[in-house]
Amino acid sequence: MKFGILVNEGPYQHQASDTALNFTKAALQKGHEIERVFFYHDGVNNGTRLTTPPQDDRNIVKQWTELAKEHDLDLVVCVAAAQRRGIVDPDEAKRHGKNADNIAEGFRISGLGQLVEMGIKSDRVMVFGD
Amino acid sequence: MKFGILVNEGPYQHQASDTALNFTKAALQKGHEIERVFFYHDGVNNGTRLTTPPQDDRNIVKQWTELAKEHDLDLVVCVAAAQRRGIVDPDEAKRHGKNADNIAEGFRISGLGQLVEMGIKSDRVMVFGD
Amino acid sequence: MLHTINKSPFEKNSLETCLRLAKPGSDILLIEDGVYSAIKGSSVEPKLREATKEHTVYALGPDLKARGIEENRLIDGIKVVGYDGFVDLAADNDRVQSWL
Amino acid sequence: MLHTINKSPFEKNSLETCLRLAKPGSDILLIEDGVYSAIKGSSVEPKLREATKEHTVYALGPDLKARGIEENRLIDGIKVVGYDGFVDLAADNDRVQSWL
Amino acid sequence: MAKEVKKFMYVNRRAPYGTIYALEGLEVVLIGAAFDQDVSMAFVDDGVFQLKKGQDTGDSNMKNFSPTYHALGDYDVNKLYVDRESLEQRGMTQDDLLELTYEDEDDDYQEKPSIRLVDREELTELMEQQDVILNF
Amino acid sequence: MAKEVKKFMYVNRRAPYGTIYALEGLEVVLIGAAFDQDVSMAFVDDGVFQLKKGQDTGDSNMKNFSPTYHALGDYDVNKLYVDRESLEQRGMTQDDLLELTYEDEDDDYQEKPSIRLVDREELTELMEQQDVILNF
Repeated sequence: MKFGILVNEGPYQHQASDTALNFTKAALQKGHEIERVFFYHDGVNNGTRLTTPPQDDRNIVKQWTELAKEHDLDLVVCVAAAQRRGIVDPDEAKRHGKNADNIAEGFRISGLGQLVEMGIKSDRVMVFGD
Repeated sequence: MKFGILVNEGPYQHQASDTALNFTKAALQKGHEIERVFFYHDGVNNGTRLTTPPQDDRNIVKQWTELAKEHDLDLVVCVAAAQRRGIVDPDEAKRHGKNADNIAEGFRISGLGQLVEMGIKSDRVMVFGD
Repeated sequence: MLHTINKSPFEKNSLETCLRLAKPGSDILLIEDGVYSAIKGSSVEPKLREATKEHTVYALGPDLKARGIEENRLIDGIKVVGYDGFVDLAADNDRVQSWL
Repeated sequence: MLHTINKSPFEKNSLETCLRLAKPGSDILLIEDGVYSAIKGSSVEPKLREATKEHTVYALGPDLKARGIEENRLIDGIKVVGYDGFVDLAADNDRVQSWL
Repeated sequence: MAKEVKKFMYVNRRAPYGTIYALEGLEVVLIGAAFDQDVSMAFVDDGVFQLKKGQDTGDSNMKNFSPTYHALGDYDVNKLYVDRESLEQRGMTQDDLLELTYEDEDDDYQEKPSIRLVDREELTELMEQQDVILNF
Repeated sequence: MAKEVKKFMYVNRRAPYGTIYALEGLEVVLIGAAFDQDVSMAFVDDGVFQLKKGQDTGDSNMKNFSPTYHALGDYDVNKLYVDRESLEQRGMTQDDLLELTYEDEDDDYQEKPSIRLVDREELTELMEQQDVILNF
C-alpha cells in the first residue's frame, strides 16, 4: 500500500516530526511504500542542515536524510511555506538574492501541487501536526 | 518603565511575533524602554535572514531588524534553542562545522542567562507564545 | 496583576484556568484568538459575564477588528483597548501573567 | 475510518469533536498527548468509556510509556498498539482523519 | 494521474490570524483546484470563524486573507460545509458568514450559494465518503 | 545586578513530549538557578504530567528528560507547587509524582520534599507575590 505523509510542524517544538518518522519507518518495515513525505507550514523547518541538537538527543533532520537515502524517499519542502520560514536551496537563494542556503541533504523544494499529487497517488494520507 | 519581551514562537505560524512587535512599538512610542527582546523555543526562527515572505504580506524579520536599528534594541536569540532549530551566526557555524549561517541583521546569539538577566533588569516581562 | 489570554475558549482551557486562579480584582486582557471569548450569545458568555463581576475584562481592539467582531457584539462590560492601552495595563499592574 | 487524536483532552477540544463526528463503529487511535485520554479515574473517563461502546479505541504504546502511563492505569477496553499496529490500522481502514 | 478523480475534503478547525493554518490551508485548496478533483471544505469548531464577515487587519500587523475565500467559486470549489453546532456554540448565525457564491455550469450559470450549514449526522456521512481528508 | 533578589515563578501548563515547552522550560530554570534569585515552579493543568513517575522514551524517538527534575534540589530549586485540582482532574495523586527532595541548609541538611500540593487559593496568593512570571 502507498502512504503519503504530511508533516506540518518543525522538529523538536512538537512531536509531529517524531511520530511521522516512527510511522514512516514502521510502514517501510511492513513492506509498504512511501509515495512522498511533504513538509508544510512550520514542517519545512525539518529540512535545514544547520541544526546541531544536543549530543544526548536525537537529530531529527539527520534521521530524515538517512531514511531518505536508505529507502529512496521523496522528501518535499513546500516552496511557499519555505519562503516564509527561510528554508532555501541554492536555486531559491539565487532567485531571492540570498547569500546562503540551508537545505539539508535528501530534501528538495517544490510547489504545493506536490501535496495534492501525493493525495491523488497515495492510498492513504497521514497528517502529522499540532 | 523597562519592559523585557519574550517571544516563544516563530514568525507567521503563530501571531505571537506580530503581537510582540506591536506591543514593543507601542511601548517605545509611549516612552518606555525595552530592556531586551529574547527569542526562545521556535521564537529563534524570527532571527533568520533567509525568509522571503509574499510581497503582499508583512516581513516580520525585517520589521525586527528595522525596529532594532531605529531604537537600538537588543535582540537576543537563545543559543541552545537556536542549535536545535538551525539558526546560526558565523561563530556558531565555525564551531559546529556548518558551511553557512543565516542570522539576520540586528540579532545576536547568546545564552539562556540573558533571559534570566532580562527578568532581573526589567520592570515587567511580557511573554508572547502559543 | 494583569492576565492576558490569547487562546480561543472553545479550543483550549486557558480562559478557564485563568479565571480559576486569577485573584478577584485582577485585570484580564483578551488578545489574539482570546478575543473570541468576548462574543455575546456564545456558550462561553455565562462564564465571561461572571468574570466581569470580579475582574475588569478588556479585549484588544485590533484583534477584534481583524476577526470581524464588531463592538456591538461584545458582552456588556468588556472594555476595548488598543496596543497603547495594552502597554498601559502592563505598566499599571505590578506583574503580568500570560495564559497561553 | 481511522481517527487519530494527538491532543490532551484536558487542554484541547479535539477528542470531543472527534467523538461528536466519528461514525459509530470507527476506529479511534490516541497518540502523542492524546494518550492522556486513556487514564482511568480522570474527569474524561466517562466520555471515553462511552466511546469504547461505539468505537474501538486504541492507544499508542510508545507514547503511553514515554509519559509513564502503565497499562493497568488504562480505562477498560482500550487496546494498546505499537507503531506497526498504527500502520495496520491506517492500512485496514479506508481513510484516516487526524484530529489535531 | 489526470484521469483518476478522488474526493478531497479540507477540514478547517482553527480560527484565522491566531495561527497560519487557515491561510496556508486555503492556499492548498486553491492550488488543488487545478487538479480537477472532487473538492469540498468543512468548517468545524473555530474553523467557522474563518468565514466571519467584516475582517479588517488594518490595525494589526497581519494580512487580511478573507477576500480570498470569494475566489473559491471561480476555482470550482463550491462545497463549503459549515458545522451548524460549531456556529451556534459561538453565538453566530449564517448571517455572520461571507456570502460566497458560484456560477452553476449545469444550471445555466445561475449564481448559487457555496456555503451550506450541515448537521452533525450529515457531516459525518460526508466525511465517510472522502478519499483524502486533510486537516488544517 | 547580583544584589537584587527577585521572585521568579515558572508556570508549567503543558504535558511533556507532545511539545518541547516542558523540556526547554526546565533548561531556563536550571540556568536561572545560577543567578541567586528566589525561584519557584508551579505545575498547573497538563503541567502536572511533567512530574509523572516512570517515564520511559525507549520506544519513541525522544529524549527522556524526566531524570533532570531530580537535579533541581541541588540547584536550590525546591519550591515546586502542584495544583491539586489539576492533579485530581487527571486521575492522579501525589503517589504518581516523582519523589523530589532537597537538603535544607537551614535545618541541618535534612532531606525534605520539594513538591507541595496546593489549593487554588494558595496558588493564587503565591502568584500574586511574584516579580516575574514566565509561562511555558
